[in-house]
Amino acid sequence: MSSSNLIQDIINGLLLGGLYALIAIGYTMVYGILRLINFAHGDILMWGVYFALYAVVALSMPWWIAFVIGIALAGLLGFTVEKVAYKPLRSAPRISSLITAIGMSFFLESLAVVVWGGIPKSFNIYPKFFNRTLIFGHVRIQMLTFFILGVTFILLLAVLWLLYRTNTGTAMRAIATDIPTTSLMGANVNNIISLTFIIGSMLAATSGIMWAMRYPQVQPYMGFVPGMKAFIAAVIGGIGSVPGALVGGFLLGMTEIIVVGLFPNLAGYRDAFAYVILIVLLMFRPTGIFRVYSEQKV
Amino acid sequence: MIKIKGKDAAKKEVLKLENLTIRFGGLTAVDSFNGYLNKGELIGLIGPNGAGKTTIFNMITGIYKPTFGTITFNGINITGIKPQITTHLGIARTFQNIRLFSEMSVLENVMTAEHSWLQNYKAKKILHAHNPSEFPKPHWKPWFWSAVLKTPDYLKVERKMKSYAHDLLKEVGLDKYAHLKASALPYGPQRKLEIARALATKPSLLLLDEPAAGMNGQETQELLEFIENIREKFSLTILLIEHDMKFVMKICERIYVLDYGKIIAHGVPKEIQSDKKVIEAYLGDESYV
Amino acid sequence: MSEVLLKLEKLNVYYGAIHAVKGININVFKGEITTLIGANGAGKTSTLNSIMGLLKGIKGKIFYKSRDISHLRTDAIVKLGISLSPEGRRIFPNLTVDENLRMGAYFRKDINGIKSDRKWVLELFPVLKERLKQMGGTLSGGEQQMLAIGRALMANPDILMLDEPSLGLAPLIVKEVFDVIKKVKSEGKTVLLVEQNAAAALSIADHGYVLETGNIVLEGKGKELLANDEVRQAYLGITV
Amino acid sequence: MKRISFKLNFVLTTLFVIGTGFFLLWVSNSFGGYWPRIITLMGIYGIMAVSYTLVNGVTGIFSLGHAGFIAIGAYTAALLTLPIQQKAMSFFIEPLIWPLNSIQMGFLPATIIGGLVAAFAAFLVGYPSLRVTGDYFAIATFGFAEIIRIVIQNSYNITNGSLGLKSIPPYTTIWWAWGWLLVTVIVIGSLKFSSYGRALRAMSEDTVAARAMGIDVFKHQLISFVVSGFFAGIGGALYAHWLTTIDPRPTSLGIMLTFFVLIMIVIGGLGSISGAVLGAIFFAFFAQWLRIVESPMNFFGINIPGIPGMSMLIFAIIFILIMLFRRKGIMGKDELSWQYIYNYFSKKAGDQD
Amino acid sequence: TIKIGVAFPMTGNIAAFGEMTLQGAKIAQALYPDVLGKKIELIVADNRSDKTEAANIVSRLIDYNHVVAIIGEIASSHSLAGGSIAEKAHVPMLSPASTNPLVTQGKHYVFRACFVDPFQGHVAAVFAYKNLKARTAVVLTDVVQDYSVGLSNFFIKDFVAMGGKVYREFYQSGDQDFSAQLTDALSKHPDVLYVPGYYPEIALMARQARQLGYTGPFLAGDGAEAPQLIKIGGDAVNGVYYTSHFNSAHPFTSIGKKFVAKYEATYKTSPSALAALGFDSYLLLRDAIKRANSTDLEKIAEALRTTKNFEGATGYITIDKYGNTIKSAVVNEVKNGKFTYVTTINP
Ligand SMILES: Nc1ncnc2c1ncn2[C@@H]1O[C@H](COP(=O)(O)OP(=O)(O)OP(=O)(O)O)[C@@H](O)[C@H]1O
Ligand SMILES: Nc1ncnc2c1ncn2[C@@H]1O[C@H](COP(=O)(O)OP(=O)(O)OP(=O)(O)O)[C@@H](O)[C@H]1O
Ligand SMILES: [Mg+2]
Ligand SMILES: [Mg+2]
Repeated sequence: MSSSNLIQDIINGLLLGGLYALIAIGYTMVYGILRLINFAHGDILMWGVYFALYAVVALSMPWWIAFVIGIALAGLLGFTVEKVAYKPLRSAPRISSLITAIGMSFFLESLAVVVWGGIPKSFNIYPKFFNRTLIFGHVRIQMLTFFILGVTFILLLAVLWLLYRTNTGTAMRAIATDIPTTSLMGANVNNIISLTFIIGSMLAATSGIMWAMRYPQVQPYMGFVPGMKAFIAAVIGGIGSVPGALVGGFLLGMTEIIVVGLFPNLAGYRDAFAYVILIVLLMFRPTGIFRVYSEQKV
Repeated sequence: MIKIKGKDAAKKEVLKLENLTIRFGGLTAVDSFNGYLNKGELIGLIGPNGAGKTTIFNMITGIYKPTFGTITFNGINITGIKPQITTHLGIARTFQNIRLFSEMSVLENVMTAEHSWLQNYKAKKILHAHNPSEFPKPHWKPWFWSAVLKTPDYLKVERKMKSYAHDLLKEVGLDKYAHLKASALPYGPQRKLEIARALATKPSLLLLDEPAAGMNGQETQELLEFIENIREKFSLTILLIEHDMKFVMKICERIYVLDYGKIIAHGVPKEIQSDKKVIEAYLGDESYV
Repeated sequence: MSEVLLKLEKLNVYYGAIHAVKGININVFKGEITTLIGANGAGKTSTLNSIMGLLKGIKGKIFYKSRDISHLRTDAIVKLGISLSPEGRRIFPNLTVDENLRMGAYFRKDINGIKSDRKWVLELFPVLKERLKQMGGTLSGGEQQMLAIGRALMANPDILMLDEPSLGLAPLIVKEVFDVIKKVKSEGKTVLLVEQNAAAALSIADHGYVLETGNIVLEGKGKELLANDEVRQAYLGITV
Repeated sequence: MKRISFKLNFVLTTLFVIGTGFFLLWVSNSFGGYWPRIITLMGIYGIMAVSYTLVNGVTGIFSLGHAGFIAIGAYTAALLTLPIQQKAMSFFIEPLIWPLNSIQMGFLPATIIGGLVAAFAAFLVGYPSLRVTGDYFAIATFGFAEIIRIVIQNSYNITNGSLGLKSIPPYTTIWWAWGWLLVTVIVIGSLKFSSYGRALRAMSEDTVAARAMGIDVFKHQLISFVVSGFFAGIGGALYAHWLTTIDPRPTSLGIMLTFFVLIMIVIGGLGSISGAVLGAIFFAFFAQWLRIVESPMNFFGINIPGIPGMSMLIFAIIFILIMLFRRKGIMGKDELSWQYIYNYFSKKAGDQD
Repeated sequence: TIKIGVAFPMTGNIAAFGEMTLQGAKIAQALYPDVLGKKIELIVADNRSDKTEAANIVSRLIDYNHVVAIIGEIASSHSLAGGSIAEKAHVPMLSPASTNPLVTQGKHYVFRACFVDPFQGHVAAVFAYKNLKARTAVVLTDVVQDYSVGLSNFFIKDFVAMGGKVYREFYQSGDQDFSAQLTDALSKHPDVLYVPGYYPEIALMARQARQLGYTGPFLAGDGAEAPQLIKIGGDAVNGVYYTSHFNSAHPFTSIGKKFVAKYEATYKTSPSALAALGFDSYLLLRDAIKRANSTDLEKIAEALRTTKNFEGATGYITIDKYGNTIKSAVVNEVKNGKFTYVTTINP
C-alpha cells in the first residue's frame, strides 16, 4: 500500500471517526447521566433527519432553517420519549428502562415505517458546497470533513463546558449516582433530566444530519448502526466521559477504515477487528480509556 | 466449646502484620503498620476518620493488595491472597456500611456463607503445603455436578448447611426472622445478621468494622454481651474497629491507635485513655460519650 | 415561647404494608434545637424524609411557617429553607469534595454568601480542605460524614435537619459536630436532630421527642428527658 | 400461610408435565402446521430464554453475547446432520473441509455436540470478558458475539460463509423442542436452587460481600456463563433444524436475536426460570397474533387496508406498557411454583373477606 | 374467491423490495382480477425482513389462510426458509426475484419468475468484456449477501475464462463507508468496477468513488435497480450499468406495454424490474390455475412446471422441470438520471 493511500485512509478515518464521535457525544450525555443505555438514541437521530427532510421537501424551507427545525423537533421528541417512557421507570431496576428503550426503538422505527414508508429517501437538501473536494496530490478531502470535525469539536467543548463549568452540569453528574439526594440539594431533578434528554436528542439530530450529508439516504432503520457504534464508542471511552466518547469514536472510525486499508482482503473482518481492539483495550483498561467514576470503596 | 486460655495459647500468634503499607496515588493510607493478635484475644483498632483502619481490614482480607509489607495468618504468609481464599483459611469480616444480600432471606444469607464449605480446595491446598502433617492432602470433588444432579452426597451437605444455619440464627436470636428478606430487618438485627453470616464461614479470626455504629446506649450494651458471647462459643480471635469509646474500653484487651496510617499508641485501654497523643489526635479532652 | 416553625400533624408513613410512623405530632420551635431519639427502626429517618418530601406513602400534614408543605416537591421544600443531611451520608461519589459542597448551595444565588459559607465549612472540617479535589467516593466513612454535614450547611438553611450526624465519627469530631450544631443555633437558626447518641443529643437540645415503633412515647425539655429514668435505661444504657 | 409439601409438589409437577405433554399431542394432531410450528418455536425460545436468564438474571451479569452461542450451536449441529451430498452441493464457493464433509450423524448427538461446542466457546469468551464488569462486560460480550458471527460469515470452507447452510433436515419437532426445554428447566432450576445458585444470586447483589463469604466470583460467573452457553447452543441446534436454513446475517443470528431473548426474559421477570418460559411463549405468541392488525379490516363498514409496520408498532407499545405497569415483568424474581399459585389465590380469597 | 398468498418483506431493512414487487402484483390483479370465474384475492403477509418470520408466514398463509399458491419470497435466504415449508405442504410457491440457484434445488413446489445468478453473472461478464471492452475488473463483493457472493463468483469465473483480470474487494451491506476499499481498488486502475450488491451501497459507493476521482463505468446486478439509486447517488451513478430483467422504457411484449401504462397511471412513476417481476409472478400463477382448470395444489404445480413461452412483462417465460426460468436478460445504464436500455442478452 502506498503512503498516499495511507494518508487518504487516515483522512477517511477522521471523517468516519468524527461522525462516530459526534453521535457518541450525544449518546454519552444521556448514558453517562442516567445510566440508561438509550437504544432509542439512533432512532431519535433518524427522526431528526426525517424532520429536516420534511421541512425542505414538503414545507420548502431553506436547508439551514430545516436543519434547525429538525434538531429542535428531535429535542422535543426526546423530551416526550423521556416523559412517557423513561420517567415512570426512574426508580425501577436499570434493566427495565433498558428494555423500554429497546421497545421505544422498535416503536420509533415502526412508526417511521408507517409514517414515512420503508423505502429509503434521498437526503440531497444541503448545498453542493459540502460535497466539493479539495485535491492535494493523490489525497482528496471533502469539505464535509472539515465541517464535521469542526462541529464535533465545537459541540464537544460546549458539552464539556456545560457539564464541568456550570451548576446545572454538576447537578447532571450528581444525578448520575443519586437522584433523591440531588433533589435534596434543591435541584429540580425532573427539569434537569428533561434538559439532558433534550440536549442529547438535539445532539443526536445534529449528528444524524451530518451522517445523512455524508451518506445521503434516509430510511427508518438508519439509526441502528450509528446508535450501536455510539454505544460502543461511549463504553470504550469510559462511561460518562465526554472526551472519552470523542476518543472512542475516533478510535472506532479510524480502526474500521485503516484495517480495511491495510488488509483489503480482510474487509469482511473489518468489524471483527474493531471488536478485537475494543476487547483488548478493555482487558487493559477495564473501565474504558477515561475513568470517570470508580466503584465505591469498600 | 471451650475458650482457650493459658500461657501456651497466649503465645500462639494468629495474625501478624509487618511493615504493612499501602498507597493510593500520592496518599499513603497505611504506613508501616506493625501489629499482632494472639489466639483468643479481642483487640481494638481506633483512630481518627481516614486514619486507615478499614484499609487495614481490606488488606488482611485481600480486597486490597498492600504496596509493601507482609501479613501472616497462623504462620502462613497471606499477603495479597484473594478474599475468597482468606475466608476459607479462616478470616471473616463485617463491613462498615452493612453489606447484606438484601434481596435474599435471612436464612439464605447465612447459607450463602456456608457455600464456602464446598469451595475450599485451594485453601486446603495452601494449608497442606504449609503443614502436611497437620493438614492432609485435599481431594478435589466435583461439587458443582453433585449440586446440579442433587447427589446424596450433596444433599447431605445441604441439609447440614441448613441445620447449621438455623442453629446459628438461633444462637444470635434471629431465628424468628429466618424467612424474611434481609432488607426488611431493622438496623440492629441487620448488624447481627452480618456477624452471623461471617460466623457461618467458620472463621477463627473475626474482623468487625464499627459494629456499634448507629446503635444507642442500650443496644450497644447488648451488642457488647453478644460479642463476648460468640467469642467464647466459637473460640474466636477478634479485631474490631469502633468509634464508641465506652464500648472499646470495656471490651478490648489491647488497643492500637492509628493516625495518618501510623501507629501512635498501643496498649491496654487504661494506657490509651490517658495517652496524650491519643487525646490530642482522637479523643479530645471532654468527650460526649 | 417562640414561634412554631415546623409542625407535623398526625404524620403517618407507610412502606407498602408496613406502618412505620403512626400519626405523630411534632413541633419545632424557631431558634431551638429539637431532637428525636429512639431505638433502631423507630421511625426517625422516616419522619425526616417525609418532611423533605422524599417518601410516597405519607398521610398527615406538615406545616412550615404555617404553610402546608406536604405536597411539595423536594427541591421546592429545600428552597423554602429546609435542608437535610441524610442518613447514610449519601454524598456524590463521582463528584469531588469541592463539587459536593457546591451542590449543597445549588439553588443559592448569593455568590458571596456561598463563598463565605464554604470557607466556614472548610474551617470546621480541615480534613475536607486537604481533600478538595478527591472524589467523594474514595473518602473514608467519617470523612464522608463530615462532607455530608458540610454540604447541608452550604444550603444556609433556616432549619437544619441532621440524621445521625455523629455516626462513624471519631470522638474528637463528634464534639466538633455538636459544637457546630450549637453554633448554628447561636446564629438564630433552627435545628432538628436525630441521634443515636441520645445523651449528647439531649444535653444540647432544647426540646426532645422519644419515638418508639412509630409512636411518640415521651416528649419534653432536653434536660428533663436526660434525667428521666426510662430514657436513661432504654436509650442511654445506664442501669438505674 | 400453608406450605405445600415436597411430595405434593412433586406429584403436582409430574401431573403438570404429563398434562402439558397431552396438550402438545393434541395441538400437533388437531391443527395444521402453523400453530404447532409456533409452539415449537416457543419451546426453542424458551430454551434460549432460560439459559439467558441464568446469566443476566440469576448471576446478574449483563451479557449481550447470547446470539453468538446460539449461532455456534446452530452451525455445529447443522453441519453434523446435513446429508453428505447436500453439503457437496451447497458449498460451491469453497468445498467443505475434512472431516466435516464426510460426517453425518443423528439429531440427538449433533445437538449435544452443538451444545458442547457452544459451551466451550462460552468459556473462551467468558474467561477474558469476565475481568470487566457492568456495561463494559456487555460490550465485550457483544463484541465477541459479533466476532463469532463475522468469522462464520467469512469461513467459506467451514460454514459456507454468507451463503449459509440450506436444506438442513427439519428434525425439530414439538417433542424435541419441549423435551429439551424440560431438560433445560430441570438443570438450570436445579442449579438455581442449590448452594451454587445461592452463591450466584448473592454475587448478583454484592460481589464484594460475596467474595468476603469465600465465593470465587470469577469462577462462579464463568460456570454460569458456560452452562448458559451450553443450553444456548442446544437452542441454536434446535432452531437450525426448525428453520432448515441458517446464515450469519446480522438480522438472523445477530444482536437482534439477543434483543429478542432479552425482551423475553425481562418481560417474564429477570432471573425467574418460569418467567423466562412465559416470556418466550408471550413473545412468540404476540409476534404472530398481532399480524391480524396488519390484515385489511372492515370496521363498521369502513375498509381499513392493512398497514405494514402496525404489528411491530403495537408490539412495541404493548411491551413498553408492560414495563411501565409491571416493571418487574410477569413473574418478578419469583418462580411459578405451586406454592406461588396457592399463595396467590389464598391472598385473593383473603382480600375478598 | 381464490386465495393467493403474498409473502414479502413489508417492514425491516429490505421493505423497499417488498413494496415495489407488491405494487407490480397489484397492477396485475387490477388488470386480471379473476380466474376460473372466481375473484383472486391476494393475502399479504409481512416477513419483517426476518428469516424466522419468513418461514412462519408461509406456514401461516398455508394453514391459517388456506391459500392455493404463494408468491414469494424476495430475498433468496427468505425463499429458502419459506420454501421448505411450502415444499412440505405441497403448496406451489413462486418467487418473483430470488436468483440464488439453491432456492429451487431439490424442490418440486418451488418456482421462480426470474433467471438465476449463474446466468446473470455470465451476462455481466460477457457485457463487461465484449461491450465495455474491459480487461481489468475490480469485483466488490458484499460478503453478507449470498446473492452478491454468488454473482461475484459466477462473474469472475466467466470473465477470467474470457481472458480478463480480476481484483477483489469486500464490503458488507449496511456499511456506509467504502473509502478504504475504493482507495485500494482504484490504485489497480480498473476498467470497470463490478458491484453485484444492492442499490443503497452501490449509490453510496458510486458517490465515494467519484469523490476519489474514478470516472469509469460501474457494472452491477439487478439489485441495483431502484429509483433510490439515482436519488441517493445523484450524478455519481451516471455510468452505472446493470443486468436486469426489464426496462420500463423498452418493454419486450405487448403485455409489458400494458403493464407499464397501467403502472405509470397508478403510481405516477415508471415501474422497476421488481414490479415487473411481481406482475409476472401473479400472471404466471393465474395462467397455471387456468391451465390446471382447478385449484388442486398438485395440478397447479404441474401446470407451472410446464409453462412454455408465456408472455409476461419481462419477456417470454419458460419454466423448466427444476422450477427455474429460462428467459433473456437486459442490460440497462443510468444516463442523465434515467434508466436507459442498452442491450438484451439471450440465454
Ligand atoms: N480506593 C481508594 N482510593 C483512594 N483513596 C482511598 C481509597 N480507599 C481509602 N482511601 C483513603 O485512605 C484513607 C484511609 O481510609 P479508611 O477507610 O481506611 O479510613 P478509616 O480509618 O476506616 O476511617 P473511618 O473511621 O472514617 O472509617 C482515607 O483518607 C481514604 O480517603
Ligand atoms: N424503604 C423501606 N421499605 C420498607 N420498610 C422500611 C423502609 N424504610 C424503613 N422501613 C421500615 O420502617 C421502620 C422505620 O424506619 P426508620 O428508618 O424511619 O427508623 P429509624 O428510627 O430512622 O431507625 P435507625 O435508627 O435504624 O435509623 C422500620 O421498621 C424499617 O424497617
Ligand atoms: Mg472505616
Ligand atoms: Mg434512621
